[in-house]
Amino acid sequence: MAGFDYSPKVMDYFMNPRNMGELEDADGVGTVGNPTCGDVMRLYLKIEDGTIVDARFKTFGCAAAIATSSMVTEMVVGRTISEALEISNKAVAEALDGLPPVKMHCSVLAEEALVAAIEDYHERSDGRDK
Amino acid sequence: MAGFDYSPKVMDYFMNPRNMGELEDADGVGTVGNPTCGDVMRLYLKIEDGTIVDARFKTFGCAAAIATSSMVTEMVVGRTISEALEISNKAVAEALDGLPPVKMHCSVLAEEALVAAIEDYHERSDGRDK
Amino acid sequence: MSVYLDHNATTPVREEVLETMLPYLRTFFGNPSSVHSVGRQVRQAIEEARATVASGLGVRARDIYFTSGGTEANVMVLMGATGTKQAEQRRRIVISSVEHPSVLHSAKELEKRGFEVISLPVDERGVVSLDHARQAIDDRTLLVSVMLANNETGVIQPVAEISSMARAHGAWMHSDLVQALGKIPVDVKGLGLDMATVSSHKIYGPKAVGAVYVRGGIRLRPLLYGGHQEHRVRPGTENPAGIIGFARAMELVLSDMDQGVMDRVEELRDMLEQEILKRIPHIRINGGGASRVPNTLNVTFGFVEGEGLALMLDAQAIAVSTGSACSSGTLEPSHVLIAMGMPHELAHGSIRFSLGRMNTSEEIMETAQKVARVVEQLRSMSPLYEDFTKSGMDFGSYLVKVGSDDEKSAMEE
Amino acid sequence: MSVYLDHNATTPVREEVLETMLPYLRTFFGNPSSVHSVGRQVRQAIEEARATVASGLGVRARDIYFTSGGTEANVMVLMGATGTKQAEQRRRIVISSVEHPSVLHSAKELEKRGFEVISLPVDERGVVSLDHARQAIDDRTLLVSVMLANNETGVIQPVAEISSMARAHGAWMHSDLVQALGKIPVDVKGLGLDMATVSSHKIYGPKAVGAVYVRGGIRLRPLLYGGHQEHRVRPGTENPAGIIGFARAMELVLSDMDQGVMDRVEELRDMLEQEILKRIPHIRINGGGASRVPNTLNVTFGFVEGEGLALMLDAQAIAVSTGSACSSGTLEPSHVLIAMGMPHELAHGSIRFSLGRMNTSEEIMETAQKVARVVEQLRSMSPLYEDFTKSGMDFGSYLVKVGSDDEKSAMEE
Ligand SMILES: Cc1ncc(COP(=O)(O)O)c(C=O)c1O
Ligand SMILES: Cc1ncc(COP(=O)(O)O)c(C=O)c1O
Repeated sequence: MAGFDYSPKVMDYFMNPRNMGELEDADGVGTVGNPTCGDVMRLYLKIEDGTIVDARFKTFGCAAAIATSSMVTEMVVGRTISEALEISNKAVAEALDGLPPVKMHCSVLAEEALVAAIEDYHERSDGRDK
Repeated sequence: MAGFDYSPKVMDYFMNPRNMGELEDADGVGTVGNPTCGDVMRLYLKIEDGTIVDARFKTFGCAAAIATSSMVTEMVVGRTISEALEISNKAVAEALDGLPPVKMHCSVLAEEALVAAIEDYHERSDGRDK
Repeated sequence: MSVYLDHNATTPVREEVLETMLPYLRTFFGNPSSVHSVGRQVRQAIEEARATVASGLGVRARDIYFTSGGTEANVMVLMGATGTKQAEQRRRIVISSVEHPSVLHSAKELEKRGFEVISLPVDERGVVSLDHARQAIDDRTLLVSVMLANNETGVIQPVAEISSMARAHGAWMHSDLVQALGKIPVDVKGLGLDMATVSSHKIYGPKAVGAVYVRGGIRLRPLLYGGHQEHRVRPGTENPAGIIGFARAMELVLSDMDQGVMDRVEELRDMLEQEILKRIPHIRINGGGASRVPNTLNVTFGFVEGEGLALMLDAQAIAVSTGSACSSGTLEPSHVLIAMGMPHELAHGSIRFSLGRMNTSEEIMETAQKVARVVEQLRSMSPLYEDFTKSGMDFGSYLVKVGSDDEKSAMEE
Repeated sequence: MSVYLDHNATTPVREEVLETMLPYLRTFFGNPSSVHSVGRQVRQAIEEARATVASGLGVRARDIYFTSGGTEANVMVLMGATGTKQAEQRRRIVISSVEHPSVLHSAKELEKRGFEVISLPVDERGVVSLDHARQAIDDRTLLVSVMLANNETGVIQPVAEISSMARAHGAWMHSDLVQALGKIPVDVKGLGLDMATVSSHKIYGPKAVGAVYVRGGIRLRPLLYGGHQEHRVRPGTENPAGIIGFARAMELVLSDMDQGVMDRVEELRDMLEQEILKRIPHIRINGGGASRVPNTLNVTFGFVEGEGLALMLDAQAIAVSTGSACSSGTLEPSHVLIAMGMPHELAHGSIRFSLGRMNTSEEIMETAQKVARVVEQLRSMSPLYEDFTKSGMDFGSYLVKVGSDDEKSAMEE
């Protein structure tokens, strides 16, 4: 770590993470990453009529991992599922005023967590439809 | 040079050389060394009844070269020729409280200059005898 | 002011040390190689510093060469030894798996250049295996390099024992003393060392100065070429202020140790360990079962990641490290903890507390409280902790499970 | 106080420079690699220093790597370039015969390791021969290294011309800028350099700090292995105070130059030259026919030996050098003067006067007087002078005679 410096915004989202915690009645939950690599992100989504109305996260990982997952929860609320799926890892990183190169994989992980949670939502609703 | 330090005695004999100069009526003169190597010593001896009664030197060379040649002029005066020939380069170096290792060759040169001057004396007297 | 608990990364320069340095930054500025007295007086001060450093290590002044730090000293030994005549016959280098990166990465480079490198494993306490050493060190061995104290865990290695194995086979023995110096007595002769490394900025001296001891008779191939400085073993214009400060720091740190400063530091370290154990569940003290230098405490906090923990503590004015500062800049977990058999997940959650002479018991109590609070906060964020609490497992069985997960994922690679 | 005329050996640290260093020896002591803010603030200061040094040289900050000095920087370039992929095809290194020992001796080592080294001759003014350069630099050439200003004579080399030859053949061009920086404008891009060396203690900064510029895209094999510092190109805990002082010194020396400080120094140097020529017969100004940096005057005094002269002057509080300080400790006469075709006898009698920003015209007059007196005194001791005066020769014919003697003795060897 270090050898780089986080932007003030990364530090803010790390120190004061928005939307941290569990969503008991989540409609979709996605967990990605590997504790062996030092990062695990779990994203909880509440979805109504195809729109994300609430989001929470839990993350085991470095400051960048915590900040990106927090940021992604902020970015998705109010969007439709298809809009949410358009959020790229770069957009997450940019919303945090950038990430150090060695930490860009955290934003990838955040994007993946979002996709996984949405997939989980689809699976569950498929299950319910059947 | 440097990387070593001269003893105070070397510095004294360098800064205030004893017996510096020419002996106009020398009985033996020896010049040794090579300007290419940075050291040339010339020793002038006045010899009476087989005893050295006066000595002078001129030296082109470093502080150690000047100090050793000055020291050798002091050491020989009052000695017989055979006594003088017993003065070793080590004795000259010791009389100066030692020389840095890289400068020991100066004391060798001083010994050689003495031998050369005595040889010159012998040659001259041989010539006179003939 | 923050509570500084990262003395293994670096120490502040003591005021007494700085005072000896300043004249060599102001008045005595000559080049020590110069023929004139402006330079000669600096040369003399360097030679006095050399004598001081040598006597602190119990060796001869002429066997001490000043370097730009511990890294350069270690690399000089490894690269230098392999450039000698002896290296034509002896192609094996033996190191430990918990060496500083300057030794590890030099060895890796030597492997590329055709040497056989054997890296001795450590047990779960972090102690180098003597059995493995006995097997590895043979008549083809050129150099054995085992550190005296590890920078991350503080664990002290059986250097004297390994050194006699090296001697029995005619191999050279080197030890990186950087983290031992000033913390425990260091006796170069008693340890049977042919070469040794020390660094100034770990003992309250200035940064970017160190020294290597090379026993007379060994002629390493130099790393640098140039002027005649340091007998051509280490050319380049010297760092007089740095060297003089280093020597003074060495004198002071050794006299401090005589006066019991390290005993007090040890009490504080033990207090920190107890307070953390008391307050925080699901943790492990790394190297706790071995003898350690008195100032170092390395703790794994289950379910949290080290960088986040260190940064949260930093925001609360507690400075600690997640491992060796030098291997930071990477995403790899500590090679030292991995070598001790710790699963990657847990290695990621480790923090090194390294105390110094100025720490107080108030600071220690404050640290323990803040660590407990921050660990709790991060665990509340951790999906791993959520899963653990829901599973109803105890931490012991969790460790076993994580360990076997780790082996599986290693096998998949 | 003595008259210090040895600024090419080293310079005093400016008070303004020391002031920027002190906080990094006192307050901001963290390890720049640490994750906490005690370390991060030091990291930031180092990065600012890097930007300053880079902008002083007109290059990008990320192409600057800090080193332990000019020697290490030069060795990094020579050893590093020969550890690259390019070096598998290109086996020739071209240097000049008047390079600093750190380049010369690295090249000698590379010759042992199987590279072909071509050392370009200089003419009697000390200027590298462009004809020889043209012949030497070919498509098998890996690296060309020619200094911008020579440390002993101050002679400025045609680096831009040689650099375009290197470029035409796809060879890398390096220049040792150590003695040029702060004395003449240095434009790394304009000179077409791929790599360059600078050193802090020659520009009123602290000793044992330097930097190497390596154009982005070139990946030298490192000399040191260890942590991730300086992007692994130069591992080892950094020297923050040194680096920050170096950057400040660079700013100041460049702004001094803009403000005409070097013009004043040049006037003093020319005055010293004139006063010496006026007072002392049988001398030669070395490099006088070439363009020189404004502060350097190298004089051969016939019939006297340099060390004695320098020590006598030292006793009278005049500090000068007999050549490069770094090659002292040897009994060899200056390789630079020998390369210029000077007979050994005369090379032994050469003195370098190198002026600095604080010298005054009073000091210069005092120096000229004392030099005249001491030369006279040493000539009165010199058997060579005795022979010369008795011979009735003039100095011109003497030089010719000594020159042919020298060739003869060289042939006898
Ligand atoms: C055990 C050990 N060896 C070597 C070093 C390297 O020393 P330096 O920081 O002076 O390069 C360190 C410090 O990082 C260390 O802890
Ligand atoms: C031309 C030149 N290059 C390189 C160096 C070496 O620099 P440093 O003294 O910082 O090792 C010097 C100084 O001695 C020099 O004059």
